[in-house]
This record gives sequence, C-alpha cells and structure tokens, in this order.
Amino acid sequence: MIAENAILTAIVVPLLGALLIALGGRFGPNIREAVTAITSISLIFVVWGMLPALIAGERPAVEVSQVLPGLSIAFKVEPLGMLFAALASGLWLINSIYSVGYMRGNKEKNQTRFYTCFALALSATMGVAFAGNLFTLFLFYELLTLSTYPLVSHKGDEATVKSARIYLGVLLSTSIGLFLPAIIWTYTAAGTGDFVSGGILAGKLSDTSVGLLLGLFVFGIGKAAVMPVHKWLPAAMVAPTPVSALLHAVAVVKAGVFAITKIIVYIFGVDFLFDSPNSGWLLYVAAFTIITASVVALRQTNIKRLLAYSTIAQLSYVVMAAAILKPLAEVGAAIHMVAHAFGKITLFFAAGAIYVAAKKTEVHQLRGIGRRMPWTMTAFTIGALSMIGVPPTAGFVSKWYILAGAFEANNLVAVFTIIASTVLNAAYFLPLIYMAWFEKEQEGAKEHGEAPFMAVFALCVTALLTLAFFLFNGPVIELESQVVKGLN
Amino acid sequence: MIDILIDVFSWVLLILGGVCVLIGGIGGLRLPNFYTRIHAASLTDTMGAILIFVGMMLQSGLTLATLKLFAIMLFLLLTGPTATYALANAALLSGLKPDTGSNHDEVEKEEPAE
Amino acid sequence: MIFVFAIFLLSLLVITSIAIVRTTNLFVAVMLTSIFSFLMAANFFILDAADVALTEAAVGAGVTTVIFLCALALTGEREKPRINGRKTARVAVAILASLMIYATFDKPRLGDPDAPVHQHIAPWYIEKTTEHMDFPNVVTAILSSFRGYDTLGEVFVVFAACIGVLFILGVPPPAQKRLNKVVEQNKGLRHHLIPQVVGRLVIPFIVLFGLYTQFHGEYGPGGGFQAGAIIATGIILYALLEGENKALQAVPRSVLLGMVIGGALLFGSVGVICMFMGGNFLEYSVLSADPIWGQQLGILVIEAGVGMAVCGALLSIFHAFAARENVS
Amino acid sequence: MDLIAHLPALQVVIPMLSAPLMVLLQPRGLAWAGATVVALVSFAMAATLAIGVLNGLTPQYFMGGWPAPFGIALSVDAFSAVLLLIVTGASAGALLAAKPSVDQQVEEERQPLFYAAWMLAMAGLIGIVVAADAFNIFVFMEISSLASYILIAGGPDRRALPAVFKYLTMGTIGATFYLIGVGLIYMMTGTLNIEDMQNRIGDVTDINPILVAAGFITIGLALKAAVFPLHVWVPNAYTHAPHMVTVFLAACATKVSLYVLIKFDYLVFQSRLVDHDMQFALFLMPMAILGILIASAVAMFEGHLKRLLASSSIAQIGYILLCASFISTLGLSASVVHLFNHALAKGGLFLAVACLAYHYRDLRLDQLGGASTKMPWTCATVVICGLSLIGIPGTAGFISKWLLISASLQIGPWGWFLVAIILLSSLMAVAYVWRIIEALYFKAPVEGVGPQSEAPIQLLAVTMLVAALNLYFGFFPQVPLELATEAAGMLLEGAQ
Amino acid sequence: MYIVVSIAILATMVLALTRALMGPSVYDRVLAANVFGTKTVMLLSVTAFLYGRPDFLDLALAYALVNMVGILAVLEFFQKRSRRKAELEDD
Amino acid sequence: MKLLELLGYFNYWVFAIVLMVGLYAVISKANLIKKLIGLSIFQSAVFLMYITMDKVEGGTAPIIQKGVENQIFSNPLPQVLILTAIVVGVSTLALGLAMVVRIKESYGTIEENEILDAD
Repeated sequence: MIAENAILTAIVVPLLGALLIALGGRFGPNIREAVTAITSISLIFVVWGMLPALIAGERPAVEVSQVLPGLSIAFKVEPLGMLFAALASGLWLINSIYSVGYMRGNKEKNQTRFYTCFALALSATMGVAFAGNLFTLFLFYELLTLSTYPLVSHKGDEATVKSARIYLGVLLSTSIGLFLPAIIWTYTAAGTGDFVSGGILAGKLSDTSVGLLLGLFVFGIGKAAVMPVHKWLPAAMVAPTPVSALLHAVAVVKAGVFAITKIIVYIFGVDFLFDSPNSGWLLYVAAFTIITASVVALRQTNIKRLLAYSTIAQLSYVVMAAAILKPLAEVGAAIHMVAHAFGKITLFFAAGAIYVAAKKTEVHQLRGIGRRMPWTMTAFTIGALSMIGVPPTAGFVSKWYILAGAFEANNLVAVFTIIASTVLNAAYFLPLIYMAWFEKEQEGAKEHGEAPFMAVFALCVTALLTLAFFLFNGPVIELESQVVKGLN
Repeated sequence: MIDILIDVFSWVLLILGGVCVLIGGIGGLRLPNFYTRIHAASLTDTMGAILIFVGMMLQSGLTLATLKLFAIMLFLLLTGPTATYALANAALLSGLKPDTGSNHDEVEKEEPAE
Repeated sequence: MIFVFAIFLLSLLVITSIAIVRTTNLFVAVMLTSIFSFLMAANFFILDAADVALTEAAVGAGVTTVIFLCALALTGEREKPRINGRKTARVAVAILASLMIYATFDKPRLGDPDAPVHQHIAPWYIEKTTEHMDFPNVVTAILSSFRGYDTLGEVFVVFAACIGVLFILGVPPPAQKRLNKVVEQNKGLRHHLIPQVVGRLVIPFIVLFGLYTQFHGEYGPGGGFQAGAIIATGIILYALLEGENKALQAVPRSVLLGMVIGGALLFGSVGVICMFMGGNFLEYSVLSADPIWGQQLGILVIEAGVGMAVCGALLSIFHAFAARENVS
Repeated sequence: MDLIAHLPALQVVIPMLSAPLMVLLQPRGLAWAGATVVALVSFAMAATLAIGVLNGLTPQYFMGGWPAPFGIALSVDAFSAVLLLIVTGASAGALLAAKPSVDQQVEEERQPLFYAAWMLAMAGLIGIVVAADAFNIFVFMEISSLASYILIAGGPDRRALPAVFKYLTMGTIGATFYLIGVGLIYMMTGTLNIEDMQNRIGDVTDINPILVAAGFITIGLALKAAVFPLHVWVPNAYTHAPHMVTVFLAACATKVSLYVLIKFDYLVFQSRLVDHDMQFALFLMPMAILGILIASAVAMFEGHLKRLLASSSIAQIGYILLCASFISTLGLSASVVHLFNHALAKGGLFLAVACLAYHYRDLRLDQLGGASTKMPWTCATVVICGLSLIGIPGTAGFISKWLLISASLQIGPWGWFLVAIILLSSLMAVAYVWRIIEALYFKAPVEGVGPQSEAPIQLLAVTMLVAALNLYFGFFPQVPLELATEAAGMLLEGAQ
Repeated sequence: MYIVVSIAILATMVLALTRALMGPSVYDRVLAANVFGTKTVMLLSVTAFLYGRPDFLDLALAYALVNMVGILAVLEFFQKRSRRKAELEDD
Repeated sequence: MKLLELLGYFNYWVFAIVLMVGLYAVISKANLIKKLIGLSIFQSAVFLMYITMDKVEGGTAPIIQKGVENQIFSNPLPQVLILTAIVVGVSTLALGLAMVVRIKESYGTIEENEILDAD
C-alpha cells in the first residue's frame, strides 16, 4: 500500500512543487530555488524509496480512474520505469543546482516560469515512467511535450519562437497523427492497453499489421528522434542549457526511447516481435539513424548542435538495442539510457558552463580553453569518452551489453553499426578534446575563468557519476534483468 | 310563386352585376390613362357590388347572412370611393397630369424613387 | 367546378409571384404582394380552410402591407439591378422545381378521400370536438386545446417578434442632417376629408368585427389571432387618419407592451393553473367540475390572451416603424 | 401537483413564461438577476431529468392531457437529456458570467428586452429538445431562431446587422424546408408525432415523397446546424454578436438542430429507407469530411479570434456528423459525447474571448500581444480549452476524439482513411489553437492597447469553472458517456 | 347562377391583374390591387353561397374592411413621400 | 379523367413553382427588402402545400353545422398548423424589416453587395 501511495506521491510532489514555485516566485529567487531543491530532494526520497520493494520482486500498481470502459488512468511500477524515474529524479536535483548557477550567471528573464515548468515536466516524466498502460503513457507523454514548450521558447524572441514551434509541431503532430492511432489500434485489437510482461498483441494481428503498427509507434513517438522525425531536437537547441540537459538527458528524449522500449517489451512482446517477419526494418532504421546522425554531427560547428546530433545517434542505440529483440540487448537498452544520460548531461553542463563563462558556442572557439576551465573540460572529456564508449566510463558498459545481445542474435548489421558509430563518435569528439587541451588559444581572447560554482559543482558530480557507473552497475543490471527474466 | 319571382329577380340582378363587374374590368384594362381607368374601376365596382349583393340578399332572405351581406356591401360602397379619392389625390400630388384624350402612359413611366 | 376555380386562381398566383420577383420597383412589388395575398386567401377559402383564409386576409393584406410600406418609406423603393449569379440561381431553382414536380406523382391527389391524412388523426378530432368541447369549430378546438401548446408557442413567436423589433429599433437613429428644422408632427391624413369621414365611420365597425371574431371563434371562422390582427388593423387605420401621436395618446406604448405581456402571461397562467388543479399543462377540463365547461372556459380565456398579445404586438411593431419615420 | 411528473413541461414553460416578466424588470441589473435565476432553475431541472434518465426513466408528458398522436407529447430520453444539460448549462453559465460584458455592449435601457430574448432563446431550444411532435419542433425552432436573431443583433458593431440578416434568411429557409419535409411525411403517414411516424412510415407504399421529405428535412436542418456548405451565416453571426451571446449560441444553438437532424434520420427515415446508410455515406459523410478539412484550414489562416473559433465550430460540427454517419453504437455515442464536449470547449473559449474583449476592443490576433502577463488566468483557460479542442489527453476533447477514432476503426479499411482525416484535422487544430496561444503569450503588446488588469471576477470565475470542467470530464466522463451510450442504443433500436 | 357570376368575377380579376402587371404608373398598379381586393370580396361572398355555407361571409367582411386600410396606407405612403421630396427640394 | 387526375396534382406543381420563385428571389436578389418579399412568397408556398392536403372531395370547412347529418369535413389539422405558420411568417418578416431599416440607417443602402463593399 505504501508503494501504491508512493507512485501517486511521485507524480504529485513535483506538481505541488510547481505550484509552490509559482507562488514562491513572488517572494524572491532564493525562496523559489529553495523550494525547487526541496521538491527535488523529496522526489528522490519518494522514488528511490520504492526501490527495495521492486528489487524484492513486487510490482505495485494503482488505478486512478476509469475514463472509458477499458481505458483507465493506471500506474504500475516495473524495473524499466523505475530506472527511468530514479534517473530523472536524481538528475533533476543536479540539474536544479546547475540551473541556479546558469540562470543567475546568465541573468535570464522569467525565471519563475522556468522553474515552474521544469517541475511540471518532471511530474509528467514521473507519469510516463510509472504509466501502467498505453493511455496513461500517452497522457503524460503529451503533458511532457506541453510543459517543456515554454522552456524551449524561453527566450521569447522571433527565432526562438520559430524553433519552439518546430519543436512543438513535430512532437505534437507525430504523437497525434501516429502515436494516437497506434494506441487506439492496439486497444481495438487487444481490447486493452495494459503493459503486461510478454506483450498483449501476440496472435492478435497479422504480420503486415505488426510492421505497420510498429512503424506507427516508432515514428509516432517523436521524442525518440528516430530519423526522419529528429528535426525537433536540433531546433530545440535555442533553449537555455539546463533545458537542453532536461531534453537530452533527464526527461524528454529518454521518455521517447523509454516508451519505445516499453512498448516493444510489454505491448508487442519480444518473442512475438522476433518471430514476426515484418519487424526487422526497425533495426535498419535505427542503424541508419545512428550512422547518418553521426556523420551529420561530424560536420557541425556549433557545440550544442553537435551534441544534439550525437544525442540522435545515441538514442537510436537504445532503439536498435531494443530492436535486436534479445534479452541481453534489452538490458543494454535500459542501461544505455542511464549511461547516455550521465554522459550527455555532463557534456551539456559543460557546454553551458563554457557559454556562461566565455560566451562561446562554436567548436573552433574552444582552442586552449582547457587551461582556463580545467574542471569543466575534464568533465567534458569524461562525458565524451563515455559517448565513444571507452572504459572506464558508463558508455562502455551499455555498449558491451548491446554488442553481446547483437552477437546473441547473430545480428551482424547491429554489430557493424556499433563499431562504425564508435569510430565516428571518436572522430568528432577526439579532435575537440585535443583542441581544448593542447592547442593554443587565439591571440587577444577574452580573459575568463570557470563558470559559477553551482554549475561547475553540478557538472563535476555528473562526470563522477559517469565514471562511477562503470564500476558500480551491478544493482541496475540486476534490476533490469528482471524485465527479461520471463523471456528465456 | 313569390319564391320563383324572387329567384328570377335575384338571378337577373346577379347576372347584371356580373356583367357590370366584367365591364369594369375591361374598362380598367382598355381605357387610355390612369384617371379614366379610375372611373371604370370605381363606377362599375359600386354598381356591380350593389347588384350582386342585393341579388344574394334576396336569395338568403331574412337571416344573419343578409345582415352580413348588407354590411359587406356598405363597406364596399364606402371604401370604393375613398380608395378612388385617395389614389387620384396621390397621383395628382405627385404630378400625374389628368390630361384627357392623349395617351400619357408613354410620357410618365414608373415613378422614379425619391 | 370548384377545382377549376382553384386551378384558375393558382395560375394567377404563379403569374403574380413571378411578377413580384421581376419588378424592380419595390413599391410595385409590395402592391403585387398584397394581390398575391388575396389570391392565396381565396385559394384557402376554396380549399375549405376558412380560418386560414381569414388569417391570411387580416395579416397578409392588411398588417403586412402596412408594415412593408412603413419600411419602404424608410429605405427607398428602387431596387438596383444586379447582373451576375442569376443564371446559376435560375438553373438550380428550375432543377429543384422539376424534381419536386416529379415527386408529386406519388402524392395523394387533391381531394382524395383515401389519403392517409384523412384516415389517421383527423377523424378523431372531428369526433372528439363535440364530445369534449361541444362547439362546432374543430379548427378552434384543435388550435386552442388539442394542440394548445403549439398555439402557446405561436404567441411567444409573436412576442419574440415584438420585443425584437422594439430591441432592434430601440437604438436612436443616426443624427439627421437638418437639425435646425423643426420636425413636423405627422398629422396623418387629417386634411383629406373623404378618408377622414369614411375612416372614422369604419373604425368602430372594424373593432366591433374584431370582437365578434374573437368571441365567435368557437362557432365560426376566427379566433384570438384573427381578432387581434383585425383590431390592430382598426387602430392602425386610426393612426393613419389622425397621425401617430394621436393614436399613441389613445393607446400608449406602455399599454401595448402591457397587452403583449399580459396576453402571453394569461395564456401561460391558464396552463399553470391547470397544473395546480391537478391536470396536465393546458388541460382545461380540470378548470371546472364539468369538463366540457372547463374546456370552453379555458379556450375562451386563452383565446382572449392570444387576441391581446397579437393585437398589442402588431401595434407595437407598427408604432416602432412609424415612430422612426417621424424622426427621420 | 407532482412536481417531478411535470418536469418536462416546466422545463419549457418556466423560462418561456419568465420572458415577458424580464421585460418588466426595468431597474439596472434586475433583468440579469432574474434571467440568471431562471437559467439556474432550468439547469437544476435538466439535471434532475438527466438523473432520472440515468436511473432508467423516460418521462413522457401529454400537453393538455390529450393522448399522444392526437395531442402534443413531450418526452425526455437519454439523447435529449444530454442536450438539455448542454442548453441549460450553457445558458446558466453564460448568464452567470454575462453581466459585466453585457453591460459593456448593450445599452442599459435595452437590457430587459435583451434578457427576455435570451429566455426565449433558451425556452425555444429546450422546447425543441423535449418535443416529441414534429410540428411542435418547428414552432419552437422559430421561437429560438427569432430570439437568437435578436440576441445577435444586439452586437454593438453595425456589421452585426447584415450578419443577422443573412442568418435570418438562411434560418428561415432552413425552417421552411423542415416544415415542407414534415408536411410531406404528414401527408404520407397522417401523423405528426415522431413515434407514431416511426410506426406508420413502414406502411407507406410510395417512397418518392418520403425521399423528398428526407431531402428537405436534411437540408433544412443542415442549414440551421451550419453543416459544411450551408454554414456561411456562422462566421459573421458569431463574430459580431455580443460576446456572451456567442458563448451561449456557439455552445448549443447549432447542436440542437443537429440533434433534430440525427433524431429524424435515425428514428423516422432509417427504418423506412433501405439505402439509408447510403444517404449518409453519399451525402452527409463527404460533407462532414469536407467541412472538417476546409473549415479547419480556414481557421488556420483566420486573423480574427472570434472568426477563427467560429470556423473551428464548423469543423467540429463536421466531426459530430461524421460520427453519426457511421450508424454504429460507438459512432453515435462518440457523436453525442462530442456534442457535449465541444460545448464545453467552445463555451470555455468564447468565455475567455469575452474576458479578453473586456479589455481589448479589437480581437484580431495581432492585437492581442502580451495578454498573458496582465491576464494570466484568462490565458490559462484559453490554453486548457484550446487543448480540449485539439483533443489532448486529460481534457474532455480527448474522450470524444478517442471514441471517434475507435468508431472509425470499426468500419473496416475505409476507417483508416477517416482516421487519417481526423488526425490531419487535429493537427490543423493544433496549428490554429497554437496561433492563439502564441499571440497571447509570445507576441509583444501593441502600443496603446492592452489591459491593465484581469477581467472582472464574475466573468473570470465562470470561465475558469468551465476550463476546470474540461479537465474534469477528461478524467471522469462517465455521466455524458453513459447518457450517450444509452442514446446511441435508443437511436439504433429505432433504426431496426 | 352563382357560377356565372363567379366566372365573371374571375375574369375581372384576370383583367385587373393584367393591369397590375402592365402598369404603367404605380398608381395604375395600386388601383388594380384595389380592384383585385374588392373582386376577392365579391368572389368570396359568391363562393360562400356556392358552397351553401353563408356563415363564411365573415371572411368577405374582413376582407372588405382590411382592403380599405391597405389603400389608406398607400395614400399615407404617397403623402409622406411627396412631403419628403418637398423637404429635399427645400434643402 | 386522365386529365382531371393530372390536375389533381396541379396544386403541388404550383407549390413547387412558387416555392422556387421565392427561393430564387432570396438567393439571387441583392436588395434586402426584395429578399424578404421572396422569403414571404417562399413561406406562402408551403402554406399552399399544407392546405392542399386538407381538402376532401365533397368536403366542407370543418365547422360542424347543427342539424346537418353525414357531412364530410376537410381535415382541420393542416389548417391549424398553417395558422401557426402564418403567424411565424409575419413575425419573421417584421423582424427582418426592422433589421433592414437599421441597415439602411447605418450603411445608407440596402443592396447586399454595397453593404459588403462598405465593410
């Protein structure tokens, strides 16, 4: 019972926080930010408090209301969602700390709206993570889109609004145009949309329909940024860096790949999908996205855009891992979400810190910056290495599992893609790192030091986490293995 | 005997009335201009009405119907001249000249608005 | 024979309607409309609809013409020709008309006694009127009792029109150009002697006849609505003869509005009283120990209400238009 | 006097008889207060009736105590209960909020007449909904139409007048067409009572007049309901009407005509015409689809807030018709639920418009910049109701969209095409709703215009209440859904 | 016998209608309308007898009364118009 | 006989034609008053249709005469309906005319196209 309440609490706490932040905004920034911090800490307590029960094999569930017959708002905790929730709640705290540094350092306007929407987004994320059926997932998925829209368009100038429109347009139109019919189709075919171990669609659809439905889901979940619905992600780069971090690491894109993984595992069922001849294309699409996005990233000159394309590639890792349809690969998919989150948040924090301290946004401006901002650049390096998958970083662990899964399935395409993309990742990150540490700064450059303490502190924490995950990943893997235990 | 006499008399009246009405109608169509047509209309109207209604009154005898017929006749007799007066007055006021002999229709087409 | 009359009159009707549409002088169109109305009424009469014919006469030829003329005086009477879009409209309308004519061949022929219309409900009404109300006019019986609820609705339509005209024309007209000129009071037709004399003579008869129609409605053609319209016509005649203001002095606006409101409420309250006395809404039988007398009483009262409301409403509408004329 | 048994009659009679009284309530504000009280009482009665219907009652009432095919009967079933709730609810809500806005737009001395017309419009609409007699529907249709002409003509802009005139001509043509149709049916069946028609129409041997009648009734009511190519009166009428009138009429006027249309098509014609589904498939469905697409597209490029919403209304009417034309339980319940939900969403949006209009004279989108800072609550309700209009989950609009798509999926491969259209138009809805939101939140305020404060609390409170209802019915749609399912069952049963 | 009379009246109605359609001046049309009205009154009276229901003479009576109001309204209309014309000329 | 049977439908034909003439005036005329006149013709046509169906061969107006046995009466119901409809027609007309008067005052014209041009 306590766990049931905890689910709802996890959703309500940030919501309440949002309200308090909105009110607190009237009494000054300190109170507002204190409320944010308190909220995020309490969220961590609530979410992480559910862990023991989950590891013990419990699956707490709660139904809030029956909207239509067979269509209810219900929540259920299972390992994938738990991992996502734990990750998001944890990173929110760090992100909040960083935000304080970044937003104050940058003297941004409308900060109350920023923190409020941030909390709202977190609430939606919790909903996505704990959703017990497709409808609930969809509900919070849309809420997440809507609550992040004001964040993306934070600056409010013409260009930002335009980009934010692309962000919203792509996400909403894919979700309404493809995701929603897919959900309704599922409900019509299976009579339910509950997430059940082993899937609910087995034997209920013809082969052609399976391929079509999978397509609707994959492209409908625009947040997963599988090409060609990735456009919104570079567009959203206009947002302040903490928002980018939220998008890339904490919530939004993670919600996308999380949803796809969850649908593959709990709606289609891995075995059913594996036996279906028309589902193999997903792997190729993901592989294509990985390679293409990496190549595009090679050509980027703006740091944040480069990171954005890197994210697109990394997300497709998760999708591809899920699409390999082997237990080890599914575990890999889950772990890669974590690994990528740690790595990418570090990179974004670093990019933001550079912007706050030096107002630099382009790759070529990074020459010699390592000497001025050693902490930041160290963290950046760790993050980049994790992206490439070099031990001892988190990226290595997840790639290992995905590769293992690929070999298990004898899927050479996947193997080749992983290797090729690793090379490409190295190709665009290593020169950057080299440039930052070993090249000379341009003459007459502006004098600057590190970013505000709060920001540097946050990025150091995430860098450490990236390293730590390499060493202490046992509990996570154990937890996620529960997901696929039924598979073998 | 009296009945037959009354019947015959009333029929004669009715037919005469019908003829009067018809003549009035033809006059209204054939006469050359407005003021002459007024004559045709009003004269035969009154005459025709009297003849027809008296004819009918004879038919219905002393009943409520006769009273009504009388009332109708009275009103027709009253309104006919009034209407004629009103129209002639209006036409005169707005400048339709009562020239006899010549056909004025071509000169004065429909009233221009305001 | 009578059918031949009907065919004849109907042909005239078609010709008149086409002429109305073709003429570009709105005044002429209004005159033709009144002819149209006469023709229509004659047709109704020939087709055994005496009550309807009386209504059409009282409304179509009298009140409608007067209101049209009032409006014309305010808006001008010349229609500007428009060229485009006519052909399509004509073709569309012609196609529709031929479709409808084609569809007539399955309808019951005029006067066919076996038509379903004459089999199902109508005989019941004719039979029950004597039984429940004990008066001869079946139309009045249906109008005020069997389908009294429709009539209540009708009264409220009239009420709506009345408050609508008052509302819409309640805005003062835009400022006039000739401000320095003293606006001449409308004297009506006071200096026309013949209409004066005749009119004055006729007005009492009109009102009397209206009252007759009102209270004789259960026995002959007529009823509250026709009576209201006829009485209103009489008072309009007075206004035409003596001028607006004189008429308003005789029957002020507030009284007219009071009549509308009172009439509508009278009708409604009869219904409500029926409810209180244990019947359904408008179930007059409960009004008295003897159901037949109860029906008759109820019908008498509601017809009075209808008459009041209609008379008041038509006069209010007339005055609203006419008053505007005086200002402009 | 058993009050409950008399409810169907009282439902009509109370607002109708209160109309003349309104005229008498002359001092400032009294007419408003009276009208509001009456509307609230009506709403309470409608709610009582709806509860009764949910408990399995179908109250019948015989006017004048005469038995059904001879006298006029009133009846309340699940379908009419939904409409009753919409009409009385919209009226009560709009009236509760109306005072500040109406005071601003209608001169004080004309207000008693205005509220009297309002009462008549409400009584007329209720009368249509509860009537079980085809001709009685016509009479009340005219009461409501005349009253709504008056209400719209109360708009302060002179453009209201030609708009109403157009509405008047088209509305009269529509009503007359309906009258012709009823006459033809009467001619062939000899009855005016809808239930009796339903029983007797099967015996009619000559099908042509019935077909013609179906055509006339469909076209006539489609005119009044603003079904796609016959909608031309809507944008101007809605735009130039007083804001509160727009709230009221947009929420229920066209829907009542749709109600009559659906009722006639299902109860009277369906059983007789073998190819009835063809009628829907060939005429109504394409019209609905075109209406959805074209009106949404128009709304996307419309620059005036009220016109934009009016265009969107036309598209939403298309949805309702589309669902109804599936001839399935799910489709019909979707239709009925959407009637309800759209009334909520559009009512809320127009209420918010009234709030905005309290400070903004010019309601073109490019004039509304910066509203969000001064009127945050109003703008929040715009967002919520806008999302409901789009059909975002968690709002009432989503429920109907869900049912709609499920219903289309039921009809086989064609359904996918319809789903595509529905989704496309939803995206268009995203586009136009987002244009409003962008205008309110992200445009810089225009120099010299703009509010200093929020809308009056009375207006705002109702607006927020409606927004809250949009959310509430997104999560707990049981009541409308249950009524709708029952209504669908009843209609389809009639069709067999 | 009534039939003969009614045919005569119908014929006159046609003639009057022709005049009303032909014009040429508006006064001709008004005159024709008036003639038409009185003929309708007569026709109704005669048909009432033809039907054998003389109680319907009420109708004819109503027509006779109403017709007059119509004509006087026209007179009033003309008078107003000429007055307005005069005022316009004054300005 | 054949001819007479055909003529039995004549009323409906007139109904159809007059109805369409009225409709034509409403949709193709620009003058608002002309539109209203068209509208009232249009409505009158419907009255004609209803009244046509009430007639019974050899029937008389449904006012029961005392002492006369076995009379056939025409159908009273359509008459009642049309009485109501006539009232509705006049009400609509009055309202429409009031609007036309106001339109003339605020636009200076009652031609539809000129009004459209003015805004």
